[in-house]
Amino acid sequence: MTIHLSIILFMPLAAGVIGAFLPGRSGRWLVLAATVGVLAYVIVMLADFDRGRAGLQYVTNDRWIPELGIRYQLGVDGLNLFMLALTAISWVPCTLWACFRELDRQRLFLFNLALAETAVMGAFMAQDLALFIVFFDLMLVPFYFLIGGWGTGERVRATTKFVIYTLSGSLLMLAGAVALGVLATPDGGQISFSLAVLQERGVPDGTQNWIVLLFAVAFFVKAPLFPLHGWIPETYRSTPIPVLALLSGVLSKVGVYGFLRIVLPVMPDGSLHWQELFIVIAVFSILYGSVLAFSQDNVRMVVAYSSIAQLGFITLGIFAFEQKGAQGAVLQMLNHGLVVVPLFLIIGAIAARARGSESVLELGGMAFRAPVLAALFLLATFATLAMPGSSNFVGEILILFGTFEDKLVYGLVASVGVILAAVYMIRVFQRTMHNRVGPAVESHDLGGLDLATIAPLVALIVALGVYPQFVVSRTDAATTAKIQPARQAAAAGQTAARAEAP
Amino acid sequence: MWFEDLMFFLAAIGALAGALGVVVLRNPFYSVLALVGHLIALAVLFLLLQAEFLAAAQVVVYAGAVMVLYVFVVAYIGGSDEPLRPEGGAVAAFGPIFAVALGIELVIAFAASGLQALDSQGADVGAAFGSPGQIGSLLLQQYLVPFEAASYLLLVAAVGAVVLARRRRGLEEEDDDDERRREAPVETLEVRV
Amino acid sequence: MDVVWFLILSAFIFCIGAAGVLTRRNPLVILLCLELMLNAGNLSLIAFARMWGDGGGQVFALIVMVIAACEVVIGLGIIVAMYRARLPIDVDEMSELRG
Amino acid sequence: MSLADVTAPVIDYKAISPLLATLGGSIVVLMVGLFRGPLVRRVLVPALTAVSLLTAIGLVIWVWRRGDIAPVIRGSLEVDSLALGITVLCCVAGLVAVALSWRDNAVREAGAGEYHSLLLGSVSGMIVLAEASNLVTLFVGIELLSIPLYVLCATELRRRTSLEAGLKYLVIGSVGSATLLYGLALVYGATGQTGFAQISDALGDTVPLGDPLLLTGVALVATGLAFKASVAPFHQWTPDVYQGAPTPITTFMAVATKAAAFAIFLRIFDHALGLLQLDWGPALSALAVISIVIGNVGAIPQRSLKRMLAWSSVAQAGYLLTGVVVGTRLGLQATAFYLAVYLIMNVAAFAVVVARERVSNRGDDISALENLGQEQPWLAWPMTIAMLSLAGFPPTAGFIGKFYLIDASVSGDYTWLGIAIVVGSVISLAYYLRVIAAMWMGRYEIELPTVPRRTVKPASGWSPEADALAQPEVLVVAVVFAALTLIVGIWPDPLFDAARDVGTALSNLS
Amino acid sequence: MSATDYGWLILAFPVAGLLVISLGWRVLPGRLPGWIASAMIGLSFLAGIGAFVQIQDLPSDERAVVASAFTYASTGDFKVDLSILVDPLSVFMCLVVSGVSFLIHVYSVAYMTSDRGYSRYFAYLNYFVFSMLLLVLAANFVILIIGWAFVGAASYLLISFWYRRGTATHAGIKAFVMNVIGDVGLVIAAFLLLDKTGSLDYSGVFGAVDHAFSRNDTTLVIACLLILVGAFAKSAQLPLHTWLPDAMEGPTPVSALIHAATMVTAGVYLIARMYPLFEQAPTAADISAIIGTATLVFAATVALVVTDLKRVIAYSTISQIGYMVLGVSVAAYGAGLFHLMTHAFFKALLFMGAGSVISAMGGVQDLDRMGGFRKSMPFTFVAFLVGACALAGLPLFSGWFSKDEVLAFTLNRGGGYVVLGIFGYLGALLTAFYAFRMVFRVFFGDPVPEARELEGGHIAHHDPANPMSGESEDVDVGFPGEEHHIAERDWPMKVAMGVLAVLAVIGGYLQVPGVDDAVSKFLDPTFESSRFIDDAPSTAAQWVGLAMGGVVAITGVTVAFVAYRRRRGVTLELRDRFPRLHNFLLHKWYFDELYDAVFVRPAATLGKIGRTVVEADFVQGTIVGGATRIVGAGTSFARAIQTGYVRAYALLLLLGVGGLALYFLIASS
Repeated sequence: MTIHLSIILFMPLAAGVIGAFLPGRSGRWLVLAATVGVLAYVIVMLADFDRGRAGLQYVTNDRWIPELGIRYQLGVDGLNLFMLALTAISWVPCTLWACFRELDRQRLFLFNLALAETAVMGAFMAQDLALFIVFFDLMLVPFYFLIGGWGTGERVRATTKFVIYTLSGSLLMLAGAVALGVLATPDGGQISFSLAVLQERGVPDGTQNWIVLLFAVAFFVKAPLFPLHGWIPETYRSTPIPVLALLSGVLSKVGVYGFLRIVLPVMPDGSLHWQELFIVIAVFSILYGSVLAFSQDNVRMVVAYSSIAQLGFITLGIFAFEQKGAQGAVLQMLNHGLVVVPLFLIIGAIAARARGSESVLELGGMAFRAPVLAALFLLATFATLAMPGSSNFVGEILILFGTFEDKLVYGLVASVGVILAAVYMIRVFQRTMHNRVGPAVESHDLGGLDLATIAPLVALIVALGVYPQFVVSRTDAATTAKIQPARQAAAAGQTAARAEAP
Repeated sequence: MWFEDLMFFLAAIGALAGALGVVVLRNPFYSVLALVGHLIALAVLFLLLQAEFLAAAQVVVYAGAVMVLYVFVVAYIGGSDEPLRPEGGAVAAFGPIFAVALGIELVIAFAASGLQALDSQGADVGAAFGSPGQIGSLLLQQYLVPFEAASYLLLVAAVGAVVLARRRRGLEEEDDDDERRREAPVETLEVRV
Repeated sequence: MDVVWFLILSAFIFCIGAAGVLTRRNPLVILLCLELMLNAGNLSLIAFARMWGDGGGQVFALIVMVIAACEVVIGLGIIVAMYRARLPIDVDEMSELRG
Repeated sequence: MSLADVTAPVIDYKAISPLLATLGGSIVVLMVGLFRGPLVRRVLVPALTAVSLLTAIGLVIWVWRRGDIAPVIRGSLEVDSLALGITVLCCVAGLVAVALSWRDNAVREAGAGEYHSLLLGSVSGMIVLAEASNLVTLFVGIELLSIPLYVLCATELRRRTSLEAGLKYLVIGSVGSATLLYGLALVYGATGQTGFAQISDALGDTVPLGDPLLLTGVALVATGLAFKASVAPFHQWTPDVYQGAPTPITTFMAVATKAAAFAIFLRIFDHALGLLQLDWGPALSALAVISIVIGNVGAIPQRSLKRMLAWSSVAQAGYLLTGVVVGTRLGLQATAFYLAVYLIMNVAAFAVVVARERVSNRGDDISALENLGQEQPWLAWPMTIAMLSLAGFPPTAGFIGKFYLIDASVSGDYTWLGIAIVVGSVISLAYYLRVIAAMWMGRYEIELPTVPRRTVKPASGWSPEADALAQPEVLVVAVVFAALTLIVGIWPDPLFDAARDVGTALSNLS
Repeated sequence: MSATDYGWLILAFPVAGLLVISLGWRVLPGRLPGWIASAMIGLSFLAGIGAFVQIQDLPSDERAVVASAFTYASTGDFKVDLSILVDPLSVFMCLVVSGVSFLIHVYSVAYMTSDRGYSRYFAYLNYFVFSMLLLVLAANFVILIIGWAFVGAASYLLISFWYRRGTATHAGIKAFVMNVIGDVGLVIAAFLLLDKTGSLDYSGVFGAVDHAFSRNDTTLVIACLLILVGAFAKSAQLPLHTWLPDAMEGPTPVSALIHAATMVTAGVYLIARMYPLFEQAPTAADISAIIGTATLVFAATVALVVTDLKRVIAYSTISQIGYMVLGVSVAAYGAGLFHLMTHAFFKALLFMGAGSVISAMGGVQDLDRMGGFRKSMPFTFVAFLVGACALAGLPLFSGWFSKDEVLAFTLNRGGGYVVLGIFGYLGALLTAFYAFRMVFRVFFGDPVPEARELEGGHIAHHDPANPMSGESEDVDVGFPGEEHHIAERDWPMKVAMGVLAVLAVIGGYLQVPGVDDAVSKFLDPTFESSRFIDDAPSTAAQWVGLAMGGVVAITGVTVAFVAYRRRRGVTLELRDRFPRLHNFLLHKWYFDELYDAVFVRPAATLGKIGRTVVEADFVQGTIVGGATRIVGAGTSFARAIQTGYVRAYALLLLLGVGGLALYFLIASS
């Protein structure tokens, strides 16, 4: 059967727009329905997906702006299949949250949420570099409104900082992308940004180097990795919980995804040229994120910095230029999303039981009155610290194995991060759920809505932990294909070095 | 030949003197007169360059009509000496220096130019050169559009002058609340937003 | 007399006019200085016309005269309007808009 | 020599018909304006103005031709697709100005007839400038463009700042045109020609390419034009004049003047002086970078929206200049395209400013927009879209425009200019986003100003209590142009076709 | 049903129990959860028997059957199935684990009665048993690591079971982190093996060892050492032992089950399981043997002075595991595992006895406050005494056979191993001493008030307090609940203790030198490819060893008797005479302090530095702030020149002209 990606892509937006004009509160049902519909459609796609093929499936390819060589080109392969799934899955609980909370300007909130889903989906589906950038930037708009409009504290400052940071990255990427497209165009040829075309045209090594750097800035900011994470603290503090869940769970993946989708295949030599640097950045981010994570008192910030570390792992896996590593990275993208979303929703629930406080100094002892909450939190915690038996563990072990292959030392340093993760995550769990009852706490167990939003995600985590091969089998082929050019480049480099040696 | 050179130097000195006069004389009225002198000197130079028609136009239109307008305005608003004030003093101080620098640059440009023609009397041209006839034919043929446009521009300028200077109901009456108008331009009734 | 001398003269006039614009605060005088600058342009135009033996320059100069007149008219109009509005006839006083 | 040998030149009336439409229109309007009376003032005159502008646009479409065509009237005018395209832009700007000024004080101060005829006069000047193909026409065009604007800026005679704006514009503008004139003189002197075509032929032939006389002339000309396009460091008049002038006029100036100025920029530098690109390329690119930086950093601290937009227009001029610098056909197209985009998004923004400043007691201060999102979404959304577009977010026209410009600069081996555009856009976020925040995100951290509560005199015919719907024409302008911003952002093909047609002008380009 | 089917069943029952209890925790009444859990473990034990029978039927060279459920994860050369390996070793472990667990479940049914976290407790307990069984049944490294981490998690959850106690949660996090360190060690080891042998399955790896690695190949040694890190972290061997004493925060049955009988012995199992690697890398094996010996002596010395009853037993556990590690490291696999089994019996027994004493004391664990429980708790006394005898290795008790067989094997290797053996006997001496130190101090002497009350039939507690921190107990989370029953009075506890006591006595006769050696025989198929399969000590030698062991044990007991019954206070004199030594031992050789100084504090400081210096100053200050400052400077400049004076504007304009003209002039020349 044929899946029409455009339907998936624009269903939420359409619902959001119409919902914004529907009278009263009836609009929210429409938006919710659309989100669920997208999820359903994605599940159908998962079932229908041909796992063996490395190439694109369900391709849509129409002319959009011929003058600039931009095509409306969508496609799915193992690389983005589960990113789409992650998006569809994560949006449902967050929309649910928004639908049943008393929000002012709820319709606007939902509209932004829907727009965001469309944008993120688009970024993951796009097979045309320019189109990717379009959606990449479009993502910022709804999040700008969501954070600034419904956030807490210094929300305007935070959201402005967030947008400026991210856009400075992505505009540099825009420049890089245009340069890529122009320089790749042969004399007399029509300029094109289609990734396939770019990959087959290629650009000279020297040029690749700085273009890769431009892309890397954009993706590192988005991820975020040290030292480009400056927007993290304020933004995470002021973002409303469901938005934060999406921001950290889904958006952060777009960056690292970009590496696998664009940078490695199209500019292998450039990637190779910076491999060492990026690996160092990744490793440092792992350690830095972990260390800061356990020196934080605010629960959100712990998760915030932990995700810096997690994204560090993913980047490490990608730039190990090794199949296991890349595979692990892809798996880990999904896993991290799946654990972070429930984690933040749980943090929301915790704050709701502690007069809004999120500081471990005021929390504690919730487990007794809220055993279910504690249990769900416990599972999420274990998954986050990549305890063996969780799918995160498979992801991390693959990443580490991939790194050990060529970059043993970096791998060993990175594995310290695993231990630190255990420290800060368990610490958070204890300081909130265990120990004496905190001064701010008025604990009671989860209500139906919270349960409905959190429990399915946790169940999913467990299921994946039992059978990660479900993901791996579908992503394997595509991932291998994507890192092939980089591996060849690396191999060529080594042979060259060997040739020089004697 | 010597006569032309003599004329040039005299006219040049006159022009420069007039120009300087415009700038340095404190009383605007004198400045205007200085400019008239300057214009006449220029007319002489035009003659030396065989632009008879322009020389005539310069004297009649410019030194005549336009300057008269000036004089009227000066008389109307009463040209008063201006005392020196601190603000913008720096500009007043450095301004001339930069202006001179600019002039030097221009002179260098002329001097360094490779065009031989610069150091000549100019191309040998017939007596008709610069005659009303020639100007006229150029205006009517090659430069028809600029000519028409310029004439239209005159109309526009006239309209503009009317708009700006027309006595308007309401200005004089409201003289008393000038002060208020300074910070609060227009006002009648309160508006809630 | 060589053309270049006329040009150099025009350059001087031009920068004198410029200096005037920079030094004087009375808008009337500033207008006069602008006239100077335009006239400098005219002189050079005519000189070049002579140099190339081409009438275009003279026509140009003629039209510039017209334009100069227009500018003067508008300038004087604004000055009169200022006077009517009881505003000081001083460009430095007219500096409310800034920053 | 007698009149007998004077043969009247052949005039291609079809080609110049748009120009004639506006010229005639201005005369007619002036005459009609002489009849006083509310009907004439409020209805007839604006209607006639609109008609003549619409006619001009219609005629342009009738005349529209791709490719380079023979100059009409002995090479004074070049009615090619570039000129025609710019003509359309200027006419649209004029229409917008008419709509926005409908209730404006300025009209009543100046008298409807005079006001509108001056407006049309300025439009005609722009058309002449865009079509100019010799130095004389160029200079006349510029003056014909400017002089009415000097007057229009000053028309709110009861407002001191309006007069100040007029005076400043006049003085600086005259200095600029004097400089331009001197430059033109030098170019003429160096080449002995007034026609652009002849000048480009003369380069390297009668005068060596590197001749200081010629190059100094080029420098002065560049200055004069850069001044009109408000390119830094010749930008300083822009904020003051934009702020002081009546807002409809500001709108008109902001979009139309730039269009015309860049038209002539392209014509003179990429066509007449194309051979000197190696010399002026670096200079102009330096100017471009300076404008991008200065314009953006200057806009950040502004509270007055008009002033903020003025500064941002300086930055935009910098972006546009990159299209000129590269001196390629792609650059020409990108510049034309961005001019159109620039018009669309700025008009949307200015319309909202007009609407707010008439009812808000905070004038055009940013706090006048506070909570607009809840109170008047129909004004808030256009402003939001305009700001996003100016900042270069997809899916708005601004994004496509910047993309096109970067594309042009990269293909023209000026990649670093592309980077400059990018950096500029990043800086610009600081002030564009603040506007959006003011409208949607409550009073958080947009500390309210201490500007004295100003009392507003409502333009005749509507109650100050009424909301935006009290000024439907402004609302329509805002919404329409905001919609255009989005449409162009999503489906830019038509505009690209137009740009490609424009690109067929200036045959010498590669 | 084949052996592997039973294997799956062994795993299935605990999972079922876990699910039933954790999903039905609201509805299950009274003690039902406990009984369900116990039943599940019992069934699992029966399944173990089934597997045992099945595997005995197979020919001895096919007694290793692998069954795979599905592909767990497979990419490139990383191929992992969810597969179990059923062979004598794993079956043996299964039987020990499920058997002891069953008894302890039964014990807990009564012991935990009054606890509010009743269901949670049994859910955790089942989860633990499942993890432990998964660990021993795993057929490849990844599944092994999963089970490995699961037991760690279970132990964490049970240590901090009374989570309102700060001490308990602290101990929990300590244990968890230590275990994670072990996991990481295993992961890296697994990579090294995969890299060289191209497989993660035991069969693949062991099959390839001989040709993939030369003898003592560096990589292999490193891999083995990493495995040892995992093993030692789990088995609380030096230097990763510090978590175990703190782990005594957990409920006593938990200490008995996890921290004495089963989990902590996983390291021993691991080394035994990996014997092909260790025999190919003898260096690693020797290191392991040395560490084992060191640990057993070290722990024994500490156990001499510690006054906390449970901690004494904990250190004795550490010490006993030292023996096992020594055994399996010197290729005495049968002996090591035999000791593992007997130790499981008597150590669980000791903990249960201690548990009932402690509960009688109302949670107090301090030896100094105990005494004279002999009369008030005769049953406990007997049980504890049996356990102590076994621990001390008094002749004819199980400990005697197993421990001394290990030592006999060690001596038999000759060479340097003799030294290890001698240290082993020294440890045995100390063991006997502190074992009876407990007995004498707890059960003999004048009854303390609690004991008297007990004799008076009083069975309830005082208001409870956390004996560690002294903070008043939060009875929400149960222990020790007001109406908490004391061991003596509740039959499930008696049953469990009784059975274990019997086992502690007779367990040893499974393996009497010269008479029979059931355990070794049964295990032999697993170790048949071992190099040392044949050079077991002669029966005579073994008996000599046993004799020596007996003598040593009796000596130790006598000394204890003298010290604590005859000449009271001699210990105090000793303490006063060697205060430094006493302190040194009392502070457990200062390991905690050392780690605190070396790891914990630096990490904290690092965090502070990161937060203040790097984050605040560099990221926010330099990067963000720098950019903003630059823009700000530009802004103020643009404003500064925007003076509003038209003449200034003209000036700038002319400046621009001048500059431009200058540029062009230069360009022209």
